[in-house]
Amino acid sequence: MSATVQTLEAMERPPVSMGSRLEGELLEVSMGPQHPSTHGVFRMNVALDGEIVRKLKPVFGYLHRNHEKIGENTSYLGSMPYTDRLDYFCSMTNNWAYALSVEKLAGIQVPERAEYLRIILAELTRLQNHASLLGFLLNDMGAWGTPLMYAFREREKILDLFESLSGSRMMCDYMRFGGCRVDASDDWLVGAKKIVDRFPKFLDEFEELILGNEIVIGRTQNVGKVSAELAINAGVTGPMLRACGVNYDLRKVDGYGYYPHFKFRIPLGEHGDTYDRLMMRALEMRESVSILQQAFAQIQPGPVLNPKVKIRAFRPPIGEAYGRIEGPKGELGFYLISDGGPNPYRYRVRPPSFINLTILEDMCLGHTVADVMVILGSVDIVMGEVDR
Amino acid sequence: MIGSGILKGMAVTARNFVGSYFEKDRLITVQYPEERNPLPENYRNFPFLIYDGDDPHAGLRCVACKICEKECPPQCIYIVKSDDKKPDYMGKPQLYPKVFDIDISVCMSCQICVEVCPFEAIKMDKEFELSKRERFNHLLQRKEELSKSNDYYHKICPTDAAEVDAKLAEAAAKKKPAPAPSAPTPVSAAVS
Amino acid sequence: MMESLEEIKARIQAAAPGVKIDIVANGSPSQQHSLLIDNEHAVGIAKFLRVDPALRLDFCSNATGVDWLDRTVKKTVKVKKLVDGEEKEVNETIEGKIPGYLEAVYHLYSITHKHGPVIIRMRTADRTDGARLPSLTPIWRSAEFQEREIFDLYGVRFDGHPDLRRILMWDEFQDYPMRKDYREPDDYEWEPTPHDEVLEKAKQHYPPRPAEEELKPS
Amino acid sequence: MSEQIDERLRTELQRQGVWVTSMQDLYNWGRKNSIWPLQFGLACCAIEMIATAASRYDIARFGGEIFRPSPRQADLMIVAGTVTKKMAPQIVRLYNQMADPKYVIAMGACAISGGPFKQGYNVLKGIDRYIPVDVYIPGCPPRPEALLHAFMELQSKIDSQKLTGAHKAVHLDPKQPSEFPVPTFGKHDLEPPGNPVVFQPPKIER
Repeated sequence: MSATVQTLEAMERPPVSMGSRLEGELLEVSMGPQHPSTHGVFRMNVALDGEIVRKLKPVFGYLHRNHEKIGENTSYLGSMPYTDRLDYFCSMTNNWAYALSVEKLAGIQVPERAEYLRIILAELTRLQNHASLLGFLLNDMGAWGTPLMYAFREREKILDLFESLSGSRMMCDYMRFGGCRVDASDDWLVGAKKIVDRFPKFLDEFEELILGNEIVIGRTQNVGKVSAELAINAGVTGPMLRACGVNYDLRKVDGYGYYPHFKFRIPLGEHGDTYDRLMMRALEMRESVSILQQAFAQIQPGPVLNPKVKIRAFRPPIGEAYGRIEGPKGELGFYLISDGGPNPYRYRVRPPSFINLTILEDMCLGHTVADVMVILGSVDIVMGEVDR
Repeated sequence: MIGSGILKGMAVTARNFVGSYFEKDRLITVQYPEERNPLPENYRNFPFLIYDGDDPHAGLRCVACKICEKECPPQCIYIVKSDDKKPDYMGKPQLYPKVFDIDISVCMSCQICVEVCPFEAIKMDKEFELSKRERFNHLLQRKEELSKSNDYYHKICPTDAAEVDAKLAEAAAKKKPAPAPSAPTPVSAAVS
Repeated sequence: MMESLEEIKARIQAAAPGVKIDIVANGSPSQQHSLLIDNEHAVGIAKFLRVDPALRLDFCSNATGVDWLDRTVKKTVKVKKLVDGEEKEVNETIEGKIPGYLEAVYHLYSITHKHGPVIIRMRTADRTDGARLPSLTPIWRSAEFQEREIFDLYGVRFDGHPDLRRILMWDEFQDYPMRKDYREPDDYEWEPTPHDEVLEKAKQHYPPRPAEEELKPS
Repeated sequence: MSEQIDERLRTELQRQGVWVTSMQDLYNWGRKNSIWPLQFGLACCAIEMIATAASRYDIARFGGEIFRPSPRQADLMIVAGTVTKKMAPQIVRLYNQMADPKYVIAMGACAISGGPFKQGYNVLKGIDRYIPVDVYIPGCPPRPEALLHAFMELQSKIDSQKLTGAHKAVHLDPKQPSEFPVPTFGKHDLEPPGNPVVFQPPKIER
């Protein structure tokens, strides 16, 4: 399946001319760390020739809050609430990735109902992450407010679900090694199903609002193209990789959790440009809705936590493990080394949006400075995860 | 036709604008200070200490075991054990915290303290209107501010509180093989 | 299915004689063993892993540093000994010293064949400012920022890296904060709830907490 | 000055259709209902700040919907999220660039004290080490309602500010600094690690 890409002959932009009148006089501009469109405290040092980007160096570290060092000084359980704050849009998937790594490290089994709940929460997270990403992306393009308001309206509904299940809107701290902290009541599942069933209506409306818009098409098609070879070599993952036409989704490849029991398709792009990346999110939301509907139909009552796992004084055996899941932004991995003590000896997060930024310069070169914001928006970064 | 996409998008916004006068689904604004969203029962903000009965000192469930202080990931709990002992709900003499401080300017509401507490002594509160004009001292909650009655806990989390009461009563009944005639009453009262 | 690490090791050594590769066993249930490759031939080995048609490890997912300090490992071994004229099996603890090293770990996957991970590690015993390892960025560009991060936080210089600068901390910063022997600056001026390590640091700023009565068993 | 108007006289006049106010009340009323925040988010709390500005909580009901991208046009800085040592000089600089009268809300545990990350080597233990903060919101992150509550708290603070006299507002006192020194990046830490003019924690008796 591929992204339907509308091409409009009349709207096609002329090829960017490499020789402009101001050639030779490069203007160095520092965009960020305080900039309305940098999605947080991100900074780019851009060298401009007129309006054309000739060089772009990202500068990180403005939100480097020592997640890994703190993880090495905190118990295995104590790191769980910190993972919420990595990518603060997707605390549920962060929880899952960390729990998965610890489960690999210690060889822990997870009960079936917990696996279903994890999938439900991860896909809900994907829905709200992609919806708000599209809102932010349109914000960067100048559609100030409206799409973001619509996206946040839907996001609030999902956050209410998270809140009534886990107790917190954003920092859920919901998963535990060997399952989930609390069970979802039947009422919760019914309420969640209702919201998921109505989500496609929002998607129809949202797609009508933005995806046919000529300005959106004009500003995204053929902007920030990435070839599949470069994307693979640069370690790009998630929707950004699939927008280049590479079929690599960890839900299928690794088949972690109960994903092999679900039927869903992987949307693929063709051109690897910003429009494909945008479409990828819209199409993935449709697939997530279908996964959620299957999960609501299949989930059975049962325990949600493996009773053998100790909460306090949890000490996995000596060794190391690398666990990864398909987060909404890409491959989120946790690399843990245990020396047999109560704290991990090495606690490493493989942040998808940080590594996806490797090719930011390649994508932006030759485009105008206004396109940089759109390209950056389509990468879907969250600084909490980029800098950790 | 060029422009049709923009017109379609505008039709969507117009539909939402007009619809917001008729559909509750499109007009979602909560008029906050006057109108409030009901907080779900699981909602958590900052921890508080539970005491049974009316006296915050005599009924305090905390025995100053310091597990929460040790497990708290951001280390926002500070406990000093008492020198003397007082009877707990089962009549067993136990220590109590002489000092119990929680720095809510550090607390990250992870509720790990609740999870690890073996005495059901610490629970999560739902109070969130805690803005202060001064940080030092105002955001450091002392034992006196943290201690709240079991009735309060029943008010904010009825289901959980009933479960906890039943569990404690069961433990008390198990400890005393020949229960006093008055002992079973709180169990049924808590369950019903 | 992917070949075992022993087969990969044998094939690399057949392709390039003189290469030193050790298999680092992993005792945890994850069973993710790794290859310790020697620094001189690291780039060649990495290239082999990437282009070999059976492996095609074209995706370097994760690159990270690990700091191992000097450590003593205690092992219990059963030894036959003469005890009171009789030969008996006695448990004996042997203390082994492992000198410390800085390590770079790479997790490789193949997008073409959808297999992995193959984990490779490189080590250097040098803990000074001049600790060096070869850069694998020319093979996998995804290592570019991650190697910069290792340089920033662990102080390992990567030879052949196109743009090796500090990435997370500011340029004037001189320490390597993720090293286990790093001491952070003391700014614990207002610690209302200090204990453990924080208490030790806060002690310099205000009087320590009162001595506590030890809990007597009742 | 408002104390000088007799409250009964004022209501009587209002009943007659004459609206009487003092310069101070009018001035504070105008300012407190048009607080324009600086559009600048740092971390997790910024998302809750956006949620507050979005349609469900709608900060526009309090006159604060216009998030200005430039500090020159903003009255209020909502420090929403972890302030790292690398970011702290920029925040102080932004604060210095804001025009008086200016207010600061420290939103969330990280902005107040470093919060859960305060043990980190790159995390500033509270933005009030360098700039004065008017309202602190505990929580990690605080709910949007909590931010609205803090906003109302700030409005009541503005409302109570005096234009003249010994207790007049800080920004009207020419002797009070409105800009604070920007820390520089040092070899191991920020230099200086705090501004003693602003940061005066009490001694704890433990």
